Amino acid sequence: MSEATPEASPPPALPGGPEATKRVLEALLLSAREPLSLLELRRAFAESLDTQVLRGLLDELAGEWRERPLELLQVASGWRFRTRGEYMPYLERLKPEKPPRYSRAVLETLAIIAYRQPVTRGDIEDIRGVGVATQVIRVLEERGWVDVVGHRDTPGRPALLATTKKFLDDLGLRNLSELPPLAQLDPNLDPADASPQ
Amino acid sequence: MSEATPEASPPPALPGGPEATKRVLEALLLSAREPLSLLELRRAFAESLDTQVLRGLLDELAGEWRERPLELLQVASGWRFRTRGEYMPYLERLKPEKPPRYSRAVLETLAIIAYRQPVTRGDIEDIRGVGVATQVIRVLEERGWVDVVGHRDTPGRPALLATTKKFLDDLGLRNLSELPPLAQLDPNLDPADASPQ
Amino acid sequence: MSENATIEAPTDAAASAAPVPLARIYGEPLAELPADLYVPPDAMAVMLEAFEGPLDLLLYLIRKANVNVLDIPMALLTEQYLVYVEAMRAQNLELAADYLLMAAILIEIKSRMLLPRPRAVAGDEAEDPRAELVRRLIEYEQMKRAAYELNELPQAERDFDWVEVWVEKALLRRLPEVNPSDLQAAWRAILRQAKLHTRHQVQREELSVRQHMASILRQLRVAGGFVEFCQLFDPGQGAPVVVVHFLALLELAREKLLEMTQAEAFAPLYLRLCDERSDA
Repeated sequence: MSEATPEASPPPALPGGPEATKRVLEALLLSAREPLSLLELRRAFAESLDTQVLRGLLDELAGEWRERPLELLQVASGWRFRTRGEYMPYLERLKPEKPPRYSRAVLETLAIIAYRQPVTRGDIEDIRGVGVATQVIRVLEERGWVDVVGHRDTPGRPALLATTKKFLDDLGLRNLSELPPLAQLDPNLDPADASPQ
Repeated sequence: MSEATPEASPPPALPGGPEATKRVLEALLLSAREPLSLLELRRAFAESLDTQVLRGLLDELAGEWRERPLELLQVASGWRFRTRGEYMPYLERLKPEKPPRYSRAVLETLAIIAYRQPVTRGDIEDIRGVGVATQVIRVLEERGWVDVVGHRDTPGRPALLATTKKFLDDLGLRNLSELPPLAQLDPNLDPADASPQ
Repeated sequence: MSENATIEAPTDAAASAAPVPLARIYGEPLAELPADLYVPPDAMAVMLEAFEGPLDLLLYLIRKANVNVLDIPMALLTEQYLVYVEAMRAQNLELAADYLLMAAILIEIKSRMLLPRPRAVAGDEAEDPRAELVRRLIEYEQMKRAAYELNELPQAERDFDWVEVWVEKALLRRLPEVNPSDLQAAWRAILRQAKLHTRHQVQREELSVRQHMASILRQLRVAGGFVEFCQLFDPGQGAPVVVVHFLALLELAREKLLEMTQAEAFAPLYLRLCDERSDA
């Protein structure tokens, strides 16, 4: 490399104004594999960027992308770009096979943990009315969506399960209250509407 | 995009005009984990896009990004977005480890494989005048830049090494003929040029 | 490293006046260590390790002497090469067989140069004994420079990063996809089956309490043992968050997941996980 090694140079002064800073943020967020927290973004600028300024620029950047194929999102562990849902059919066509789906048992268990956390396996069994296989919970734990947050002080000290930050990130949620509300459920709903797809 | 399950729908008609098509291309290219070939891009549009039209739109798209922090590049396996060099100092601050810098032994071995392929380890040793450590070739194989493409039909059937598409991709090249031309030896070189670096 | 080491063609007079050789290296007499060759031992070691092999060393000697690679003065190149090789040996550097093999080749070429060349038969020019060496030197130098040029090209991860924007559906990992509406649908299926409609209606407000319940449990788990009440609150998050956090604490206490203690009125309030009581 003919360029001076960047590691050796002192933290660069902020580049020319907020526009240039936004371009740097764009480069960082578009090439990152994980959401970037404010802390990490400030580190990329060698701490030379004020958190409030940074927040403001991220909001502006999100606004600039509003009409574009990606959206800049704030998720639990930071900021990340995401490809908008309407482009999925094109992306899916690039893949020869369809992605697998979770069984009904896994989805229902996940729903119970998400909406009723913290819950024990016994709670899940009570709600579902059937036993829950260890494998079902292991699938969710291995995916990093569910973990043990404590034990209930009852005989057997059963583990209390809750959803993780990764669960929120992967579903594009900032917090649990962004889950679809389960307000008035009409038991006579159109069956097609509620059947698992 | 409607709410109907997109996987089940027939190939969508071309979206509204070239602008919308470019947005789809942008979404595809920004979110792909590998360069996308014209073939793959056409597949994403369910073959409804003419190759010439596609090529033209890709050129336009590359033009639209000319002043932005990413560039759309055509490499050996297709098209892909990459960050521009001037943003690397910021990106590097977030990297847990420094990118690899290769030793002269690795670089010279790579050059010989690139310019003289397919070659055996013995050929490389003949040209360099020294033994080639197994580790040197392993570094190149693990990077995915070099692989075994066959065996020479001589005693011991030594493996024939060649560079991969990923090697060209990672150096931003479309094919081997874009490698820097081999220098014609000038007998009266500046002596400084030949000193060990 | 010396800057002006050159291979100077000695005059016959100089040659005849040569004193008794200081040493013989691989059978070659070495009259004296060229003065410009003296390099402090440490620096020598560094320099010698910088060579990629005998061809690299030879190219260095040729370029440093500024002689034409197509017309190498073999006697002097051989002498200098041997001096370097001897220096390596003296430094106890592990001397690769490649260096010794090259020494033998140089000596052999040098001696063939001294023999009268056989007359060309049928107009063919007799091959220069140096031809093969020159061919190798040129090829190696070409590759050495190509390596330098390759390294100058922008390289992924070092000079740029590929862009791979997150796609929500875990398409690439081929993991099952779940989106919030799947959870809603699953919940509805459970309700339809278990007829628990009234008992398990879940509201947004309740969900945020549930998230705080999980995070308090995590916090207490990490802390281990008693934590002071105030430490669980971050007033910077604003009143609504603090209130939800407090509701979550009460709910945890009601579900007997945590225990609160206070030594006396107005004393600090302490909390711990109920399941840690036995460990404590």
